Amino acid sequence: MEQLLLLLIFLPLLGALVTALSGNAAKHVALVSAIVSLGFALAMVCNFTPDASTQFVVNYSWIHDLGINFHAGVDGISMITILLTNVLIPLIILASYQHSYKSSNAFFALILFMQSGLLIVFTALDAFLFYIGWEAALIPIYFICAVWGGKDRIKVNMKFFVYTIAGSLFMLLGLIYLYLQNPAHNFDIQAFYNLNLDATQQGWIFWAFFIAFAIKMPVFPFHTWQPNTYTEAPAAGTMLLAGIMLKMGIYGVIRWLLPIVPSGVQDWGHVAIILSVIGIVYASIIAFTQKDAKRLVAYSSIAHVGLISAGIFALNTQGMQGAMIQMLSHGINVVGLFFVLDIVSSRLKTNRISELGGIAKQAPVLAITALIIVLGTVALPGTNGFIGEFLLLIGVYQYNIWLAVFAGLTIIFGAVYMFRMYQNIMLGKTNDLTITFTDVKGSERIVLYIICALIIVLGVYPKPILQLSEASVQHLIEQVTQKLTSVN
Amino acid sequence: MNIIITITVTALVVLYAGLFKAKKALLPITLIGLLISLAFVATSWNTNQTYFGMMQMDNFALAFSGITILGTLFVFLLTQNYFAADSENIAEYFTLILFALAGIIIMVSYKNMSMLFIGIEIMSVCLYILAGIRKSNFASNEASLKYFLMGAFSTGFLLFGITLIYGATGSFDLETINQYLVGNYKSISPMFYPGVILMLIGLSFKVGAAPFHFWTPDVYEGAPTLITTFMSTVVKTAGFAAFLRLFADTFAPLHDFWLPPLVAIVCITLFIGNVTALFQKNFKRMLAYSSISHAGYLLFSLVTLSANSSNNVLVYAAAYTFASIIAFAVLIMVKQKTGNDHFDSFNGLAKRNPLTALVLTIAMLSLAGIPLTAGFIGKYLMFLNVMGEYQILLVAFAILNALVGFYYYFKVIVAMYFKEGNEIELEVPLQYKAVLIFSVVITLFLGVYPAVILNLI
Amino acid sequence: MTQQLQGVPLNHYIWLSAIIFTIGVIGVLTRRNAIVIFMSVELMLNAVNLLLTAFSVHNNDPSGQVFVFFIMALAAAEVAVGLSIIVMVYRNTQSVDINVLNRLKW
Amino acid sequence: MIIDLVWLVPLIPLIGFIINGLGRNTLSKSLIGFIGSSVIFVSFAISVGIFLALGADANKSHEIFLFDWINAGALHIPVSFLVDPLSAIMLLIVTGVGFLIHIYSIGYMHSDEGFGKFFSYLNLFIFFMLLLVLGSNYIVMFIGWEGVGLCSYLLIGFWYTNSSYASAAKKAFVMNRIGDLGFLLGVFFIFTTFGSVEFSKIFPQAANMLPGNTTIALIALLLFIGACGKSAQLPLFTWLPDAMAGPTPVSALIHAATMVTAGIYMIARSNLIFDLAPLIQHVIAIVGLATAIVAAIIALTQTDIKKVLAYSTVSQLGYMFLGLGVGAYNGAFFHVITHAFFKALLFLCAGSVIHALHHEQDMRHMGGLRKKLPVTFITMLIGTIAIAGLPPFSGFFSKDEILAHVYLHDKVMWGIAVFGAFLTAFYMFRMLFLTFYGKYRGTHHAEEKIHESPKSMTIPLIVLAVLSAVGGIIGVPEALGGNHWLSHWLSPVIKHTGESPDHATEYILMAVSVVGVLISIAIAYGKYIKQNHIPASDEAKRSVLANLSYHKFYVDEIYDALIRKPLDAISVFFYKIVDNKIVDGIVNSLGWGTTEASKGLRLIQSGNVGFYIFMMVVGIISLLLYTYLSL
Amino acid sequence: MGTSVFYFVATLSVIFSLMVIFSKNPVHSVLYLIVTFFTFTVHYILLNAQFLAVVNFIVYMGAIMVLFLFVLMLLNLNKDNEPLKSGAVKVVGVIAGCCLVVTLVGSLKATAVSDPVILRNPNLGLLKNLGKELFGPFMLPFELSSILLLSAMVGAVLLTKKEKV
Repeated sequence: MEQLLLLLIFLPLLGALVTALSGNAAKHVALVSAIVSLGFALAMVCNFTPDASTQFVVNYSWIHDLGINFHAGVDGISMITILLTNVLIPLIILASYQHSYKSSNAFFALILFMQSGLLIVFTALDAFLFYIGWEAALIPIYFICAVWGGKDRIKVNMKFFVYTIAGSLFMLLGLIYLYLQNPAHNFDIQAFYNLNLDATQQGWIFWAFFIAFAIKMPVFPFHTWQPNTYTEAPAAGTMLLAGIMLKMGIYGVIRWLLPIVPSGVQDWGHVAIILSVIGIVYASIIAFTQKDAKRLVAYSSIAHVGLISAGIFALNTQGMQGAMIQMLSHGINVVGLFFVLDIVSSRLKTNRISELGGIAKQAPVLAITALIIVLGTVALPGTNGFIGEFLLLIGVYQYNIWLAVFAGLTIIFGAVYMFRMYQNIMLGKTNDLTITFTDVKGSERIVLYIICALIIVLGVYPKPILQLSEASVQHLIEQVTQKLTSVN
Repeated sequence: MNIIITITVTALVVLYAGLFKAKKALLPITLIGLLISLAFVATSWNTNQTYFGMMQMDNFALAFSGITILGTLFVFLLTQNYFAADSENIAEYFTLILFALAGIIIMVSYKNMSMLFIGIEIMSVCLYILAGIRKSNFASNEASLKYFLMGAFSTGFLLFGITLIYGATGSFDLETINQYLVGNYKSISPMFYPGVILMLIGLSFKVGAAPFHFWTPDVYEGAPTLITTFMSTVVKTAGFAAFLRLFADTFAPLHDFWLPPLVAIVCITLFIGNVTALFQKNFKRMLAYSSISHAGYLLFSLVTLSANSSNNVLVYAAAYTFASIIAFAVLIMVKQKTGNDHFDSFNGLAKRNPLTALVLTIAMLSLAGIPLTAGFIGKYLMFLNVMGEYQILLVAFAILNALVGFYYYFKVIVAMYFKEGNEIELEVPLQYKAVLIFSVVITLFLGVYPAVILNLI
Repeated sequence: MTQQLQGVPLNHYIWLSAIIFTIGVIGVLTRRNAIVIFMSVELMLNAVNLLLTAFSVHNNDPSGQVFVFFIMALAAAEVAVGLSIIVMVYRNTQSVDINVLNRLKW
Repeated sequence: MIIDLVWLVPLIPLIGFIINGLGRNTLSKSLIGFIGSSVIFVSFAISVGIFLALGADANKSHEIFLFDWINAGALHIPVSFLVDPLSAIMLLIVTGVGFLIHIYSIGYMHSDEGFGKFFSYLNLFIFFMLLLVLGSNYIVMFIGWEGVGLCSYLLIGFWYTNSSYASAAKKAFVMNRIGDLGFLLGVFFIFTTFGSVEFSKIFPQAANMLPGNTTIALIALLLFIGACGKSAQLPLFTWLPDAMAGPTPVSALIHAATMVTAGIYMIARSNLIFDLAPLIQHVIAIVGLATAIVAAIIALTQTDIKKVLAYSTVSQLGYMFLGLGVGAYNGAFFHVITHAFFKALLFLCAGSVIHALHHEQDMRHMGGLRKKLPVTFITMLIGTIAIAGLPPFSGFFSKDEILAHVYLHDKVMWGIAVFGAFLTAFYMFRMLFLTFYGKYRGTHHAEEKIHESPKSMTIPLIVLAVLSAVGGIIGVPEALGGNHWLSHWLSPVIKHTGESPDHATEYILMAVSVVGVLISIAIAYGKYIKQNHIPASDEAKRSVLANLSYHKFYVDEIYDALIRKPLDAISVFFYKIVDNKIVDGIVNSLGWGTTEASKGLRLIQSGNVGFYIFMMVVGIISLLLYTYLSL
Repeated sequence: MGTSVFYFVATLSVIFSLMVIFSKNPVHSVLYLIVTFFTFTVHYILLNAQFLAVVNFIVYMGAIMVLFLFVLMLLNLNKDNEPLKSGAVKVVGVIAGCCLVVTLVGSLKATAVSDPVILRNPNLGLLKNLGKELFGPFMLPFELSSILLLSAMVGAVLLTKKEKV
């Protein structure tokens, strides 16, 4: 069974190599590779026992002298993120079919390379391995965004890159500190969990980690790289960033922050949660008046991620489970949104809301699927977004009522800006520009249908997903609370 | 000993071969000589021989010898078509480089201050000359004279330091000095302390640490690129080996004394190196500043003395050497095509030369310290080492500087991939190909599986 | 005679050397002629030589004097190289003024 | 047992939605109409079966578990349905009225190109409404709650190419969402207080609690806020009049008969909780009363036939809330039922008029249609009388029940409420007179084309007219010799119901209201038939009060100025100043600062050897100074 | 007489070395430098380091200084046409130098080593003794310094040779 995990991690790498060498057929090769990966991921889900244990564990000595092992495994929490990655990557590749990128082999190879990095992040049980994956996922996306991006891409991406890496370097600092504290001198996650750090140490570690994760997610006020980067990146890059990459930050908090420094979370978690909630309201309000649809969605993503982050720091089952399912849902929804915007902009060469309108008349299929995606995003019950937001809000609510009230504003504000955007793009009269719009077909249609199907299926029957992570989440929370009570 | 003899003899043979106009034979002879000395390095591994009480060929010395010889080998491979255009005195250049290498071998294996001095001076004198071999080139002249004047000046301080230490201990032998320190820990002669500081200054000059770094950018820029390659890789590595031998072993008992000035030097070096590099328009000059900043990281190994210090320097130096060689090799090719070494010359390079661009990218990632390249492992070891003593603020400062580093290392990547430019197509000679491939393989291999090198010394 | 002269305190030698060394440094700092700067460097080296000899005598150890010998060898080598560099520069610039050397900067 | 098949009731409309949705462009209109209506009819039939079965069953509360939806820690949310008298009777209304309106729509929407889409949306609406009604916990109810909001959005914006319609749709959704947040927070409170969101676990616990509990009060308040949004109460009522942008059957079904009454349904469902929060009940009563009066005043001067009806709906909903507030759950729910009949009828009649006049909605351009549209006229007359509250039409009974309870509760409120009822009678008859009496005021050309609506439209009108007329029979009070079947029927759900006044008082109250209504009608008659008064054009000058009424108390403008504009301004401020200048500015200035430092620092490298050496000497001196000081 | 010879010669050394750096004409500087070196030779003799005295005399005064003079003449620099640094620079230079000497000597705590320099072995500086040392323990550096000289030779030739180009 453990070979399955190795296959899962390294198959994309192989795929990337083959893709890079396959010239014009690159996209097909990449798609095949991604689908096979998805197959493996599904096989893994089938073989996964939904309890709190870590399964499919591989543990090889890697750099023995530094206590670094290739130690990876999967529990319910990882399973969700693996699923997310492997479901979205084929969609993103398929979504890129409509473009003819220059040197597309490099483009698709980078996507697959990034997939490997992401999977390492999501399965690593060794902090060093985690860090390697963390950075390995960053380089490809930097190149994807900076080579194939918009006209302001160089400056914007440099900022994105340096900003992110600033965070991760501080995380590295924290990791080294933990390593030195660890009497066994290794990076094993379990050893980190077992450390007994005092509150001050935990506070410092908390911030070193939190800033790294907060930048990645991003949480207010570390978010300013994000709207520009999303706007300038090519569609696939935006989807990767928003759909999967920011989950690295969330996953990091769950896996590497909460259980390692519970006292730090106890002391500083409220700051994190308040920042998250500020981010929700702040980003939502900013989204109201955005003129560029991509930027609007970017800000909406900050709001949504703020809620996820707040739910995690609430430290209860509901919030955590909400975060789990919302990671998946947000990934699907935001990929959907960006894909719709990409379809629009690749046809009309603009994403300015004021220039659009009346597309629904020209492209009913696009309009309906876009509506479903928007509904998922605004968390209409019956769509995937609701499950997540409901659980998150109830989680935050149990932490603090007023925070929940402010966080809850997202369901109002989300409706305001999302429907405003939808209305101005899709509804109303067609104008000279949009009259030329043709409805989606082929690969576009497949992607949209899959996304809509996922939105509804997850919304109506989320139980399998929730079950997948429930035991692990419970275990995690027990672990944290136990550690806290044993300290106090 | 065999190593020095081989190198010196090779140098002499080359010199004579030059006399007899056997130009074609020069490179093969040199390479064979270097390979033989590499073989000697390999065979004397773990033997730990001492020669005349003056040289100690322990694994430390051998490892650094290996790296410097390998680096020199690569530099020689890069000489293809390089000197031919300017001069017919190739044999002399080769000889001087080999002499410098001999000095370097002495520097990494000395056991006596006199050897250190002789080694440093052999190397320096050769470099003074080598920096100026473009005789009609004003920049080369300037580099040479600047290097010479400042080098001679700093030698004075180094000697004064040696003298004071001699005055305090009555010996030039490192072991004796060390025993003196251990034995009279409470009553060390007051002359010893300024001696240590003056030696610190002298060696800081040689490795280009601030505020004694001023020669570095000018000389690196003015000297012929190939010589710059040699200086910034092999010479720098040797400087650190010398530094380490003295401070990590001999002066180790006085660690508390020389630590604060060292930390100050580290901080200034990191700051000046990184921040000044940021604004450079010239790739070569940027690499010069980057080499200053790397000197800062390398000095980290002395901040915390541990069993791993020297090995950490080895790893870092290896990472830095091979990445720099790639950078300079590509720079040489670009300069031959475009005539200048500005960042603009790299614009759009990736379009016509995807593989070269990829290799240079990996080199830059390694210099910047991105995981899965050797540079990351090097930086990581340095940070780890210093964090061991919980000098967290220092590491945090270094991390901030590393961050600045990403900016300027990525400038060339940005130029190659994202900017439109004159679509030059580089001609990559076979030997360059070999150097690039070897270096990149080493860079990646050390990045992915550094275990091979971690416990070398 | 030598026997009589002995008894000069060591620190006076140190003083002397330090002063002459510093005079050399001041020369390097204040002069613009490369050759004079170089001469100042020689002054610094000689100060070191003197001190080494004094220590050698004080410690009753010949190795100090041997070291002086090496320094002299270096001085000779350095002079040869240094002067040839200066000559080379002079050929190009018609000057030995170090302030002319400021094209490489920033 | 048929009750166990209750899941079929919502499922069948869902199937209809899927079929119509997928086949909207391929199936023929008649087939779509047939499928759309027949699925509702099947649901209705099953509902009737359930209703009868429940009546026969001793156990009045059946919970039908379908599947687990969300499980997270202590939180269990199953998808399960609750069949009890309250939901059973709502099922009848939703499917029954819904079916009639489907039938009506076949005729009304016949020439619309979005025919298939329309029916699929309607089916979807019925599905969600049934979910709302049937849900055995607050979350399933919430699914329906938001789902109907979605359908409302879709149907208001049905003609989306008109961007003001699309805006109205968005407004409806957003305003609903404001309420929904309250609802959701209320659910959170419920969850933390009772440890569950299921009715069957909450209400038994609540029954044991004492009134005046703060938590319960908060829960009640939050739920009420939710209800305010959905049922268009002050201050969240402005979306409903705007919602008239949708096709008229939609107005009838969603914005009159069913969805907007969801708030009342929800409060009636949670009556145990509200009983524990007398303060909140009081608030509800006041809000309801205020809404009733304000909406009635606005309705007085409206000229759009649908707007009049819309404000009348808001006003009637206000009465229902007033009833809830004074504890007359039965009365409020009774009014929900009768209102469903007569308001659906009124809207459909209005639709029929609009249909006949080719989408003319302004009453100033109507008149004299009595002869041309006889069926519509008669049915509309019945509806108007019903809403005006003249016996024995249905509205009389339900409204009087509420008023009677209000009277017991607070005399002043009763006075205001009765005055509101008079206003109702006035504006309703004003509408009727302006539409059907006098002379036709449209163009001559248009007049010739006026014709009675097709059968598919008139039959539902007739059925609803009959229901409006006799519907009151289910709640005839004892004072009038009835036994109030409804309150008996609902007694398993609504345990506590306000005390009824004694018969004598009740007679007096009835008399007052009937007389008042008659006088109102007379005034309307005098003004609009005798004097032939026609409402002034938009620009005409009005008295202050009339102006306020005509411009809907400027509520929209106030919202605009108080909420929307400041929010937009804050948004721009946040974006341009806070985000770009401050937050990003700090980040950028770090980069900028480094670059500037670089610019400055590189100047040290002046190229001058003398300077270099000087700097080195400075370094040396400082290091030696350190040595000197450290020894 | 005592140790006064030392102080006399030391004063001369300081004076002449100051003359070296302050005389405007480089040729004068060289001449003063020769005198300075001569005083150093005297110091060596005073310390009984006869070999060094001789070598110093030959190598420095004989070879190195002549080379300097030769180059000066060759380049025709025997005029005091050196553009002097501004006064401020000089002052700063001198101040820096003073600071240097103060800190240098201060850090030595030179007063702490006040024991007199006493020649314990009169043969210490004699050729025989040094020869033993040089060809004994210091043979390796001695031999290696040949590389130094050789490379200097090669370099000097290389740099001063005119290219044919």
